[in-house]
Amino acid sequence: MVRRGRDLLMVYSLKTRILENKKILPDFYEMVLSAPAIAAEAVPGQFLMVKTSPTLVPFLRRPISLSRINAEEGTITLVYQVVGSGTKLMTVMTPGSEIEVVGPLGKGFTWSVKDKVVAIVGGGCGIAPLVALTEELLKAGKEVYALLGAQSRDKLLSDKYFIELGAKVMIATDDGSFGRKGFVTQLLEEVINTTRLDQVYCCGPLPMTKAVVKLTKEALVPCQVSLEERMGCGVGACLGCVCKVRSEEGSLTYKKVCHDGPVFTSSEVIFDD
Amino acid sequence: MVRRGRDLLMVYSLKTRILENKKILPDFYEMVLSAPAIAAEAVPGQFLMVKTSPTLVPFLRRPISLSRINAEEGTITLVYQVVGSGTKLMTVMTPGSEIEVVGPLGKGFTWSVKDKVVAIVGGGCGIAPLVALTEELLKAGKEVYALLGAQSRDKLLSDKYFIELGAKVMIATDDGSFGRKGFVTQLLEEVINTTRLDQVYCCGPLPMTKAVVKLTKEALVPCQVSLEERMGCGVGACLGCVCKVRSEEGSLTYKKVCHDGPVFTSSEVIFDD
Amino acid sequence: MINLAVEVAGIKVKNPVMTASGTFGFGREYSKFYNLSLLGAIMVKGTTLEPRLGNPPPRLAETPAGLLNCIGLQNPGVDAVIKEEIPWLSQYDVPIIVNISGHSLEEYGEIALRLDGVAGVAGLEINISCPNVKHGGLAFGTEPQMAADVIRTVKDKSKLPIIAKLSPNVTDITEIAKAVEAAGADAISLINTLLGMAIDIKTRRPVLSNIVGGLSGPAVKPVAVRMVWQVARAVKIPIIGMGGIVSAEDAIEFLLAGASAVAVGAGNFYDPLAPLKVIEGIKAWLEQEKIADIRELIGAVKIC
Amino acid sequence: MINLAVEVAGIKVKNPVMTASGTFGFGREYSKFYNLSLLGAIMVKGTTLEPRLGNPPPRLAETPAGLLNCIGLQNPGVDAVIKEEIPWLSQYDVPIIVNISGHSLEEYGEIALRLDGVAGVAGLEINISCPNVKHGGLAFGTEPQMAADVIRTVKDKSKLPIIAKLSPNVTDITEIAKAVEAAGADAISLINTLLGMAIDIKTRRPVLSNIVGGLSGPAVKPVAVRMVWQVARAVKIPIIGMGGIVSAEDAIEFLLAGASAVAVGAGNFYDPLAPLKVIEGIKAWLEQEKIADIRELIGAVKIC
Ligand SMILES: Cc1cc2nc3c(=O)[nH]c(=O)nc-3n(C[C@H](O)[C@H](O)[C@H](O)COP(=O)(O)OP(=O)(O)OC[C@H]3O[C@@H](n4cnc5c(N)ncnc54)[C@H](O)[C@@H]3O)c2cc1C
Ligand SMILES: Cc1cc2nc3c(=O)[nH]c(=O)nc-3n(C[C@H](O)[C@H](O)[C@H](O)COP(=O)(O)OP(=O)(O)OC[C@H]3O[C@@H](n4cnc5c(N)ncnc54)[C@H](O)[C@@H]3O)c2cc1C
Ligand SMILES: Cc1cc2nc3c(=O)[nH]c(=O)nc-3n(C[C@H](O)[C@H](O)[C@H](O)COP(=O)(O)O)c2cc1C
Ligand SMILES: Cc1cc2nc3c(=O)[nH]c(=O)nc-3n(C[C@H](O)[C@H](O)[C@H](O)COP(=O)(O)O)c2cc1C
Ligand code: FES
Ligand code: FES
Repeated sequence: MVRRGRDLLMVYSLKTRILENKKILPDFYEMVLSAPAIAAEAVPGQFLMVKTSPTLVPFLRRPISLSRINAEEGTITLVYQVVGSGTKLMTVMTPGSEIEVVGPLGKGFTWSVKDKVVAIVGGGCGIAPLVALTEELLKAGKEVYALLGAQSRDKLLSDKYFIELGAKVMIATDDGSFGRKGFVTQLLEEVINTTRLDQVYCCGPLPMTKAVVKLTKEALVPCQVSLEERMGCGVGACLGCVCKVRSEEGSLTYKKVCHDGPVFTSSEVIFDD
Repeated sequence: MVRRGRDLLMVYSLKTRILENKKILPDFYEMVLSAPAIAAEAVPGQFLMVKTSPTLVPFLRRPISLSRINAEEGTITLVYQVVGSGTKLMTVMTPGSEIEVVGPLGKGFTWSVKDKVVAIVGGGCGIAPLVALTEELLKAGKEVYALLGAQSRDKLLSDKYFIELGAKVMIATDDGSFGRKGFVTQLLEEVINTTRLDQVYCCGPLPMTKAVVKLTKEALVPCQVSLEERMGCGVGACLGCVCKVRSEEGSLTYKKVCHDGPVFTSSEVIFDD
Repeated sequence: MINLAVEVAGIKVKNPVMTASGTFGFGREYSKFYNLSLLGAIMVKGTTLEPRLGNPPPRLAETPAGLLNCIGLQNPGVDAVIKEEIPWLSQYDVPIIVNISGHSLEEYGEIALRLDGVAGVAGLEINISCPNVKHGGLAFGTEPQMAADVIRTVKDKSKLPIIAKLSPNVTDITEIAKAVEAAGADAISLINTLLGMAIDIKTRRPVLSNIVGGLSGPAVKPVAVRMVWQVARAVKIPIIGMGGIVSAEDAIEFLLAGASAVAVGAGNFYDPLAPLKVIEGIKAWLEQEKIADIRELIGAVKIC
Repeated sequence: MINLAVEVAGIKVKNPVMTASGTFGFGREYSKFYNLSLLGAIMVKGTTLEPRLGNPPPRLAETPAGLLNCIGLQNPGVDAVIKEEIPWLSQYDVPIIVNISGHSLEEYGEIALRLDGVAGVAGLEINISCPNVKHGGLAFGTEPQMAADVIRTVKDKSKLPIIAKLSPNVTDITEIAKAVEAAGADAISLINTLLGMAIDIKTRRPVLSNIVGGLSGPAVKPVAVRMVWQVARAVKIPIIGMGGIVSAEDAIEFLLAGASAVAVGAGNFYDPLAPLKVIEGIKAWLEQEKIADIRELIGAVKIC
């Protein structure tokens, strides 16, 4: 065993047991891990760096959000979309075997006691971390609008589970194969027009995120966005994953998505066009 | 499908189905593949180049001999020792999945109708290809002495199977945990002293091979040896796997273990000391 | 109909996918896997004036996503190549590019002379970069003046298209590229192998008999792509890109960087069908992207 | 008792395993994983005179068994490093080596001057090799005279041990090594990253914002081992070897090649506990091989 240092430790580098790893949609898998230490400390919006291969390729670990955090059972759930070599290798891992992960990493979503009505806006695999968030928000007694978007019905994550949880679910698909035809941002626009939202939480593709930030800014609703950037270390050491932000003094600077995020206040992030 | 060329094709590059992959000794595994095309053409002593990973690491394929060739059932059996990263990755492959192989490769063992009494001398994982050879030799009506060596009992391959086949089995282990304590070459010496051998077939670690070549040379018994060398292509194109031989004109030259071997007449090979 | 044909150094190839010298022998071995006429061109094993035995084994060492080699130019010599290998390979409908190496300018000249006019030979690739042979490789390829001298010498002796194959083990690849262009090279091949070393910690000896060897395979691809890109902006002659290509995506990366054609080297070991898969993969990708002519990709990387 | 301690450039380290500059920040992040006092030394992020923002994202691209980066020396500037980072890191019992970079000789000199005598700083690593910043990197490290000038300048301004960090993007690494030795360098670090490039074929753009970047990770290990071996035979000052180390076996390979110490760089990303595993693995290996003192391994590769 590696001796631990003097600091208060909140990040683990562990081999965890895979309890489940199953296809939930044509391109999506759900993996349940036994990781009591991580489950005990993690908050929604945080992520893991996952080693996807026993060899040196892929060399880098893959950042995957915590989709569900079950502290009682000591489990965490990852929902991942198969997009390239790393996620492809994850699909062949079998329950019972081990997977190396580092986490919980980053700064998660936050909420305040004053918030009453909130909306989560998720697109594609960005819906994954919003599941854990919604669980917490509902536990905390908020009224939650869950606005979910996907290209098509067979790419829509977790809609049933959001309903079960008791969120007010609204759905949009690009091709109209399920819910409203169009973008999830149109749903948000409607909700904003009819309801006073105290907070919006957003995770999804960049164009969606930009649109959500614009809408919430205009409506003066506070908004938290979860960003993605290519990661090296995932812990804040390599400066690989920066995004542009406005510093407190107003000047332009970089923050680390892995360490200062992935969740940022929408007002601080600067998007290039 | 890749279009095949005009030449008579005898080498295949295939995805084959794994039928079995099980541990047979602490360090050894046996893998059975469904590969009718290869099984139909292969001869004992030939080998496959096996892709051990779906990623770019290990980059090179691993040469593994055909340990059994079952043309009727269209299967081939590999017996491999876990020594490094490639063979380790092979151990986790599951029946039902596929493995990419190229083969059958190289020049195998030969025998002549005139040979009556022969001996196979195998050490460590070198015993593997001698199984297929012994099957053929017995089918061809030869009397076969099977001299098998290993470091210890738990590293001795296939001894029972050789007995079942009907070979005259003699065993030596370095530590005396099974059979004679000592080297398999001592067994050969005895057999040579008591029996007129028409041919010796040898596959094992280099020191063993050298000793067998020396003994058979002194006794004027023809001997075929299977050699190992690091391989790049496995097919004769890269010139990576050469061994020193005496050419027909007597000068020193290089031959390709993968293409001109792995089986050589002991008289042509030149061993460095 | 999608056009895959390109022209490099005046050599017309039906597709831009070649096999790299030293990884494909003289074609015989891979002819057992597929019809060699499907290839864009074949660059045969490095050929020298006299037969060479090469270095003793071990000649190969595997490294992460790559391999080191110190074959040391084992080959039967130019006369045997002309007599036995070229005629055999000529049965296929595929341009043969002979890769040549020499100990001296005179040797380079002499080999070029002997190969000039040999039926079936479409061009010469001049290896001024092989790091394995003390007096035939490194020196020529790492100094612009020397590199230019070699190219001028072979140009003098041969009417064949001359492709200069550059070593990546230099501070400024564009300097060498410009020198060989000025000396008359019709095209540039790059990269040859990076000089590397591996030590077996058990025996405490170098893994390779020659101590050092040439690194190739996917590990070196980023260096190769960078050099192709740099050279493409520095010279006007076409480039044959190589270094770690195993897939169509890899090949397209080289084309975008500025290569007019590519070669699969160590990728042949990874998968004997790699060159074919690259060709078919490029075709499929062009279809998908609705690109009618592969030449649209050459140097098409967008820099903004 | 096995001795793991070595001395490099007058810096005594309890074991030869350091963390490479730019891959370990200023230590804060990895202090959440283990006690930093377990390390041989820490080379902190490249530090410049003024704060630098670095290049825009994307700054990373994964490659086969490696990665490209174009961070571009984002750092808070030498004064902030002295004020905020060094004092924090000094709480650990581990030598701190500050990696510095400048646009000009004057800048190198000025940074060295400011760091001279700062409590906790054990030595300076002079980055004359960073390929990312146009006016601070490549030029200095690729020309022996310029490299020597930088080293002489910082030697002049600082009594700290001076470690010259060399770029591998040169024709002859021994030439540069000899030049910095002659200029007074107390040790040599190598290698920095190899210049590479990756292109996203979908967008047809370079993956990195800076077009090219530095390649590191296991892919480059053979090149790094080769250079350590070459330099060890060319100079008398000690070498800190790095390039692709992820395991104890890798580290031992560098020691055998001639390095007196090693650094884990990108290996930290592969496994945050990599440096500890390397230390423990070396110890276990020495035990198994019955070697009492790690210094027996340094340069012990057998060439015959
Ligand atoms: C904080 C964070 C949380 C994430 N959470 C999830 C999640 O819960 N579920 C999910 O399906 N995906 C998630 N992603 C995206 C996921 O990390 C990528 O899809 C994954 O890395 C792709 O790896 P690959 O090997 O399959 O693809 P490849 O394309 O082969 O990857 C090549 C390289 O690009 C990087 N990369 C590729 N896509 C992305 C991306 N979108 N963001 C950042 N780096 C990328 C990879 O990490 C790798 O270094 C998250 C990304 C970040 C940054
Ligand atoms: C013609 C031939 C037939 C063989 N048949 C068998 C067999 O039937 N069963 C079996 O267990 N082993 C056999 N071997 C040995 C087997 O190829 C090696 O044990 C295997 O390549 C080791 O790979 P690794 O990744 O586990 O080890 P690593 O040590 O990680 O391999 C590193 C590199 O060294 C090479 N290498 C390592 N050991 C050897 C070796 N002994 N010979 C050649 N190259 C080596 C590997 O191929 C690889 O390129 C045979 C070798 C040859 C040449
Ligand atoms: C085993 C081997 C032998 C080689 N022999 C030669 C040669 O004879 N002449 C030459 O110019 N290049 C030779 N090369 C270099 C390749 O042609 C090619 O330039 C290099 O390997 C990079 O491509 P790759 O990464 O696809 O292998 C050889 C490479 C390998 C791996
Ligand atoms: C993300 C990243 C940032 C780096 N930043 C620096 C730096 O600031 N200064 C420096 O001298 N080297 C820097 N390097 C180079 C490393 O210190 C090291 O020399 C190189 O990466 C080779 O080692 P590796 O393969 O173990 O990573 C950086 C490397 C990486 C991967
Ligand atoms: S990924 Fe390394 S700092 Fe964020
Ligand atoms: S392994 Fe390539 S010639 Fe034998």
